[in-house]
Amino acid sequence: MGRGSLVARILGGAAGLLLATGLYLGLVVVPPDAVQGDVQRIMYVHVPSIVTAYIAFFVVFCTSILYLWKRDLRLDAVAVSSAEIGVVFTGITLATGMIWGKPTWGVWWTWDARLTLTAILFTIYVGYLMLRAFAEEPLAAARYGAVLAILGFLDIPLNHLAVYWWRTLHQPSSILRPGGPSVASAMLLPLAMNFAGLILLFAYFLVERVRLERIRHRTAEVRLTRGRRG
Amino acid sequence: MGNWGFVGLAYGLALVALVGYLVFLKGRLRGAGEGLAALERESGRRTR
Amino acid sequence: MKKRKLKYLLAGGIVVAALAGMIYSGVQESMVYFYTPSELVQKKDAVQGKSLRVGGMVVERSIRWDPQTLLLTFQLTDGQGTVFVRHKGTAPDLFKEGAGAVVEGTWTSEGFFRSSNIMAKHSEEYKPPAHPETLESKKELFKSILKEGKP
Amino acid sequence: MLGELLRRTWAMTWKDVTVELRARERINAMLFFAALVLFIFNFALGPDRETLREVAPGLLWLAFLFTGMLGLGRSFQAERENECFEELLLTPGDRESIFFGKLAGNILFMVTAEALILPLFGILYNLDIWGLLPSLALVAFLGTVGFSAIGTLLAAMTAHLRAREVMLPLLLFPLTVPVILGSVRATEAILAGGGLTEVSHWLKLLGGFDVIFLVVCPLAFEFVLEE
Repeated sequence: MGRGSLVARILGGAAGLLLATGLYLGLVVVPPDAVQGDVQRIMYVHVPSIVTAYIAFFVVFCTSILYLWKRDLRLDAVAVSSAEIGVVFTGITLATGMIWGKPTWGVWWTWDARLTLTAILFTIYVGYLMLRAFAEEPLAAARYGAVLAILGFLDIPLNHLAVYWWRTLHQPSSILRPGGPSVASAMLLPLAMNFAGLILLFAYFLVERVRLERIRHRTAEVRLTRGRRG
Repeated sequence: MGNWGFVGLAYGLALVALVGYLVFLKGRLRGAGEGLAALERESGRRTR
Repeated sequence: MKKRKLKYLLAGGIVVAALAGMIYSGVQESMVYFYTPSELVQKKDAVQGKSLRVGGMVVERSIRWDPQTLLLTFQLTDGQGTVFVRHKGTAPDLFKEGAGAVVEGTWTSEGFFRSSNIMAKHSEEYKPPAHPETLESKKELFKSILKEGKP
Repeated sequence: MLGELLRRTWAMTWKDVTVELRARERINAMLFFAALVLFIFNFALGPDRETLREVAPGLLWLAFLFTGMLGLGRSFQAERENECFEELLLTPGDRESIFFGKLAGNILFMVTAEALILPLFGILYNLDIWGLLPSLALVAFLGTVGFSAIGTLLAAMTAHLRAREVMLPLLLFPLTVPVILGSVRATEAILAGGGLTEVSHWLKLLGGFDVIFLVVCPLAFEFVLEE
């Protein structure tokens, strides 16, 4: 049980390779930004990690709906695993964003729309994990978790609307926007590399985390049958 | 702190978080795996 | 079971309709996310005393800062109109002359804008320093900032 | 079908209200807590009326929300303590009526508390809100509906958890940020002298949130309650 499956090892290896290349490109090869200088290199970790976090939470959303429909605990295992990894990536985004904000905006934190939204997202999914930890029986944990995940994901566009009407300071998206990316093409390469690397890393974490959940289910099963017999 | 200081801090934190999570995950996997193995051995003995 | 499916479909429809309605009315409102200085000068009396936002470029050499009273005054312009702004407190680091800024506050009867919040903006453009910053590029930046608030 | 739903909802609400009228545990706790919060704000802020005017909308909503949360936390208390969640489930008909019944009760309690807080706030802090009461009441009601809809769902969910006193606010506040933000901003604009047209986009937003929560929460409730 110590080492992962072949798929997991391939995923992990590929992720490591891509990330190493991406880091080298982003930190050494690519020139610094015209306005911000070298600080802008934080972008190569900040942007891919938030996109990965969003993908993770989308996976939670989909598997939660499927769980309530099919009632297959394997779907729930994917949901809780993906949520945990998503929280890690959101945490990285918040931390790197703060470190990027200090030299450019002059503050570690400001209650700007995007920052606020990301902080809310973080708290919702930390709450999700705590909810599951505090539930007394596994089936209730799965059900409550699924309901909360769906509610939380639907809440994102609502938060978006409310907060954007409130105020916005964060520059608009550089990659996903009409008229193509506004990032110089040389800078897109390390960004893409790190992006692919983090997604593969997410997949690797997910496979391993789901395996952990499977072991836990199996343990509970063995305990149950033993209890019945003895 | 210069520009590179901030870059270093950001990349350092990200690295610590990812590697930390990996170690944490592997630790839990090992613990759960050993627990299950012990349990299965025990219950196997009992049935026999 | 059929009734249940109908229920979900209906619920989904209502949610989508509500979202669409909010976004639609939101788009209308966000057109006035902030006013430009010339607009503000034009409709002076109509907006007096109401809380609103003004966005523009900080006029060169217009910033005055009194550390004793924490009073910050400067001018915002969009090339046509100019607005005097008084702000009590500090401004973000990226706030500087010749850069874009959006201020929140009220237009007073004394003919200046009392700001309660200053927001500095930087653009979403990232590029290597091949082209040194020129007046032209600054104008472009300002245009891109304005575009967001008022299409 | 709608009439039946309304009838069951009414029965559920009536049950909660009569139980409450007999013991008055929940509403007394809420009203005392609300008065206490207003009292404490005074020490936290000092006598400066200028600062007070600026933070008044936020304070008002803090008082509303904390008081409301106190009530929500107890909304499934009776069922949990007397082990009659199962009986609740045996109620014939759709689960929606249970949700709407509980929700109506929660809104009623929270609105009662707000009806005390609002004038008390005006008196204690010398704010001239009397002419603004109708528009403030509208905003308060819209905010309360959205907050209670999610709150009722989460209260049912956390009723069975360990550490439920912590978990309810922890889950409730992040999810209700849109409603809180909308309510506070609208209140702010009204207190600053803006009419209802001034805050119309916040009201539209609040109304939209309310509709969405009122549709989604009862459906989700079904999955929370099943056993």
